[in-house]
Amino acid sequence: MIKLSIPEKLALNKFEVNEGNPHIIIDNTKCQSCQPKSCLTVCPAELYSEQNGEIIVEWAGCLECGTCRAVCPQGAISWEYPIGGFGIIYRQG
Amino acid sequence: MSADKYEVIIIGGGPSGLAAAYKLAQAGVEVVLVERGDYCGSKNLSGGVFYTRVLDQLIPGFWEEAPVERYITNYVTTLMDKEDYFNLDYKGQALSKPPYNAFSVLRAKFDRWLAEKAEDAGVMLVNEIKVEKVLKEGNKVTGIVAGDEEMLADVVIAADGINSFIAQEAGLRGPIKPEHLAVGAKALIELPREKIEDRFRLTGNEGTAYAMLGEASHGVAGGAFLYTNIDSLSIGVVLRLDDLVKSGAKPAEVLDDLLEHPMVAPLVKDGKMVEYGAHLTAEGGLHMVPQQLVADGFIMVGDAAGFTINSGLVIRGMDLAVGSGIAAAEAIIEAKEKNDFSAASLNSYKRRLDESFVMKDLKTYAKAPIFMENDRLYKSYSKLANDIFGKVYNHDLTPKELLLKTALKALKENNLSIFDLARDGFKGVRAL
Amino acid sequence: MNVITCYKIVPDDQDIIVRDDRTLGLEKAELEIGQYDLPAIEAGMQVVADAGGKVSALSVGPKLLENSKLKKGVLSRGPADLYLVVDDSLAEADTHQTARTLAAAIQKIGDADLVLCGEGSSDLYAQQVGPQLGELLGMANINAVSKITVEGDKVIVERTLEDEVEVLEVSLPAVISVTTDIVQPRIPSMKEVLSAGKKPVTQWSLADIGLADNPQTMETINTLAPELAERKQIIIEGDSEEAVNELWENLRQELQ
Amino acid sequence: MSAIKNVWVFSDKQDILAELCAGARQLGEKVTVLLIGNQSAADEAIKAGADHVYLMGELDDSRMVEDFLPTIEKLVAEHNPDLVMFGNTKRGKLMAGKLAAKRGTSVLADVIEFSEDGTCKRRVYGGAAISTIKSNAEVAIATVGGGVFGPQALDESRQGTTENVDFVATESKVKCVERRAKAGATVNLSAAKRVVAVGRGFADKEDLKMAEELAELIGAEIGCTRPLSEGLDWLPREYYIGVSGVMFKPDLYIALGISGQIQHMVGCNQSQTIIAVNKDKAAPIFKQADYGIVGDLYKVLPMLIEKLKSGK
Repeated sequence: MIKLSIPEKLALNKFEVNEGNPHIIIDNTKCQSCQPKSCLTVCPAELYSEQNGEIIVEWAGCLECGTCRAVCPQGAISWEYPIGGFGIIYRQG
Repeated sequence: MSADKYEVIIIGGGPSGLAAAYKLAQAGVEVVLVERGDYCGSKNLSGGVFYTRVLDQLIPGFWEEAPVERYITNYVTTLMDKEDYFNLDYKGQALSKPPYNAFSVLRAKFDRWLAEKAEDAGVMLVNEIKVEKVLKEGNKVTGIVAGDEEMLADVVIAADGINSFIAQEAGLRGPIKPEHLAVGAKALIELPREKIEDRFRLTGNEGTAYAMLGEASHGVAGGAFLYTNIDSLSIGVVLRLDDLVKSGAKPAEVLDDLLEHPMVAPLVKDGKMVEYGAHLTAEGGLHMVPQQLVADGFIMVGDAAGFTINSGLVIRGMDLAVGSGIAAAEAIIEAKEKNDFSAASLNSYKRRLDESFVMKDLKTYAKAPIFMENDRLYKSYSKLANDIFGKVYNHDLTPKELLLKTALKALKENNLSIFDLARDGFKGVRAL
Repeated sequence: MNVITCYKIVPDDQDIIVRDDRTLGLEKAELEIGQYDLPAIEAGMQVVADAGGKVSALSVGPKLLENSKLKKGVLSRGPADLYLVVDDSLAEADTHQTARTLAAAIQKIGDADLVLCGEGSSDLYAQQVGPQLGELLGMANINAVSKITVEGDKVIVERTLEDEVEVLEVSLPAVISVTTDIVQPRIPSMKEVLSAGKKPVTQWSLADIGLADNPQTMETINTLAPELAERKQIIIEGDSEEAVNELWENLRQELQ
Repeated sequence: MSAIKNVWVFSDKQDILAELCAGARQLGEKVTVLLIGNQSAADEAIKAGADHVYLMGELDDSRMVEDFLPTIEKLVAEHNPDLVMFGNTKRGKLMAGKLAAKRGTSVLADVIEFSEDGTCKRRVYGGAAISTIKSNAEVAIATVGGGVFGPQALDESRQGTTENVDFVATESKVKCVERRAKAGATVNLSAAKRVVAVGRGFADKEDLKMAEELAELIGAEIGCTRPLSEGLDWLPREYYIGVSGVMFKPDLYIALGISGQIQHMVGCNQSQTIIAVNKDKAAPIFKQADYGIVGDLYKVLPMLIEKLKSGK
């Protein structure tokens, strides 16, 4: 079977993106002391990255599992479901 | 703003909310179901098979019209090492006869169908609306808030799934601990029907479900699943969050590796991935079910209440969801007769759960999560089994040893004592 | 003021599959209200909010119009009632057949002061149904409208053309095709969705509106995804000076 | 519509009219132009390819372009041409639709290609597919955009005839009370030969200046992906390339920080050459690019601009 990269995997899915209205907001002041910054690894969509010492999340590709929120020891991730009708739309499930 | 009032408002259109809605509407209760997704099922993923006997009680013969995939007749348990694997393969002919024991389902289709049934029964379905919180008067839940609108109800049912924002917001449960949660990362792989039936040795609409342990999850507590749909395979890894954090593994990579494992690769060969999803699942079993399942005017059902069983061999959630939804509906119907929606009155929900398979099974498997926390289960035993059988079958011209001797040697090589094995075996028998 | 807003149900283009033979697979596509029609519905709601009256929604098409989610989707955006003309022969209707069917339905509904259409359908986007409909109804008829103000028995509209804006006085009754800039369509609220389920829906057949004979005027011979050009795929990794030099060499070739 | 002999052309925009005249020459035997204007405009149309010009009169404050439709209807009814092409401006679309409705037929809308067998092609599903269609009408009516036939050189020596026709007056239900130029820059991306397109890889609106500088240096127009024009409002809607936006085939397309989702690519995948800059190696754009660089556009762009300036 052909191996797909993360962007290719996410591109299979249908997303209704609420442009300009992120449903995940990170309080980077709480991230400075965090080790090992598990958000960078646990996200199944690999949306988290570190750029210039700041944690950044590409929330548009969120699968809405809630893993990042559950593991964040700092409570730095304010995460809620996107508003009604937006976000991931599973065609199969 | 004046708020409209209904008898029951259900938050969330998964199996638990829909079962409750259907049952209530059938009894003539006025019920509104609010679902944040585009359609019911659009936010849902299944990570296991649906044990459907309870649904058959609610909608007799449902499979004749529901978009089910395959009825599961074959169960395979795989102990997986890096390249080798050991399969325990069970096929039960009784499982292939109506009313059937279990089905594979695709939730975007199945939940949507169940929602249509509920709507036909009289449920007022509201899609694409996210409920932000419940309305409270003191400790009494009186309604819901969505956007800048409020809506009142005698009873609000929280069926909003594993993240259970509503139950937490209502103060009935705290944040769920990472060790009680696992993330499932799942791929849906399209494959022609004939290929599936050939590869899995299936006749007609029979289906197979795999539970995979060991290397399947890179040794992270959890495991992996694979089951057959009509013309696709659902395959995924389930990784317990505390151990996932510890390991530093990336779920998508664990899944990629599983797809390339010598056991899985031939099964998915030439398949085309058509969807990639992720969802949390409860791992705590009875331990994470809150003490209080009701409050004044409020009931929790399904994943929101933590009703999941993961015995390692079997992952169950959808059947418990339907069972709890039915019990909640019955409790509300009774409360309505008394016109008393207090916690004390609604607590007949708990009694009904206790009397039903839901609590009985949760109690039966109460020790499973603790047993499943054992590292050896994920890291050592799969390798052990493969080492033993590797030695038994590998005729490399060195003299053969008796099975017991081979086994003891393998134990030693894997840093396990026979006492570990005996103890875990005993615990396992009791817990599973 | 009686306003009728017309809309089309279309497949969600995110769900359209291109098969190996370049034909399109539409059978698994979700259905949605045309994205250009939503502003027309909202514009209608604004007109009655200012001038009083009632908005009715109207669509013509195959049986899939009966889908309860789609009906609620339209009614939750404000219209007081809904009219549908359902016949499977309309699945492949050309713009003239669609306009004729809409015209017959509007005449049967009666007393329309203002008929609003989106600027085009989001699947075929011919931008033709509004103009044809206006002509068939013999009403004042204008397109590309980005603002509507009611003034007695006429409306003042702004029409945004390629490089100029016209302010027009349009006598009523009129058929007006509006642009997406006219107004941001609403996201229906919980109560709007709930009340949508209780609003009246009138469904007609072609015979009900006296349109048994509505022949096709245009054939669609086939619909295929375009052939993709072969690409050189010379991809350089890294953003070092050397890497950029290499890209620059390639770019320079192209610029000559 | 089978064999096309007589092709009629109308457009309220001079540049499209000239293109359609030239295109009509390739299609049919005789090209007739329906003209609002004077003799010198008629002469231009003849140089562009017309054999015959109907002079219908001139615009004045009492007449909108649309008011000439009854005159066109009358001429069409009298002469039954095989094909009437309208330039696909908003006015052209309205007039084509009204004429078609009067004649009981549909419009071949936004045709991108005519074939000799009388069929033609148009984009559907936001450019994701192309339909081949055919009119059943005696007089086929189409709208055609600029760029379909492309501009052709004028033939100063061409000869043609002009004929003044009477304006057919009707009571108009639409009156123009004011006309003003549209605010904001007008872009005509669809005719651009080189395009620099920007996507979500840009972190800030200010940073688009780099892309603008690059575009200026190579004589390109700026375009963007949908989120930049409809979500972030960094650029006006006219700049957006893709489904329901601009679709074109420039010679050179430089995609900066664009991942290459299908909704965008349908707008530009007919480009002659595609160059992509993206830091994500897995971005789908690289599968559709001729040249690409996997790198940070904030590093790559300044270097490229420097090289362009120094010309080395």
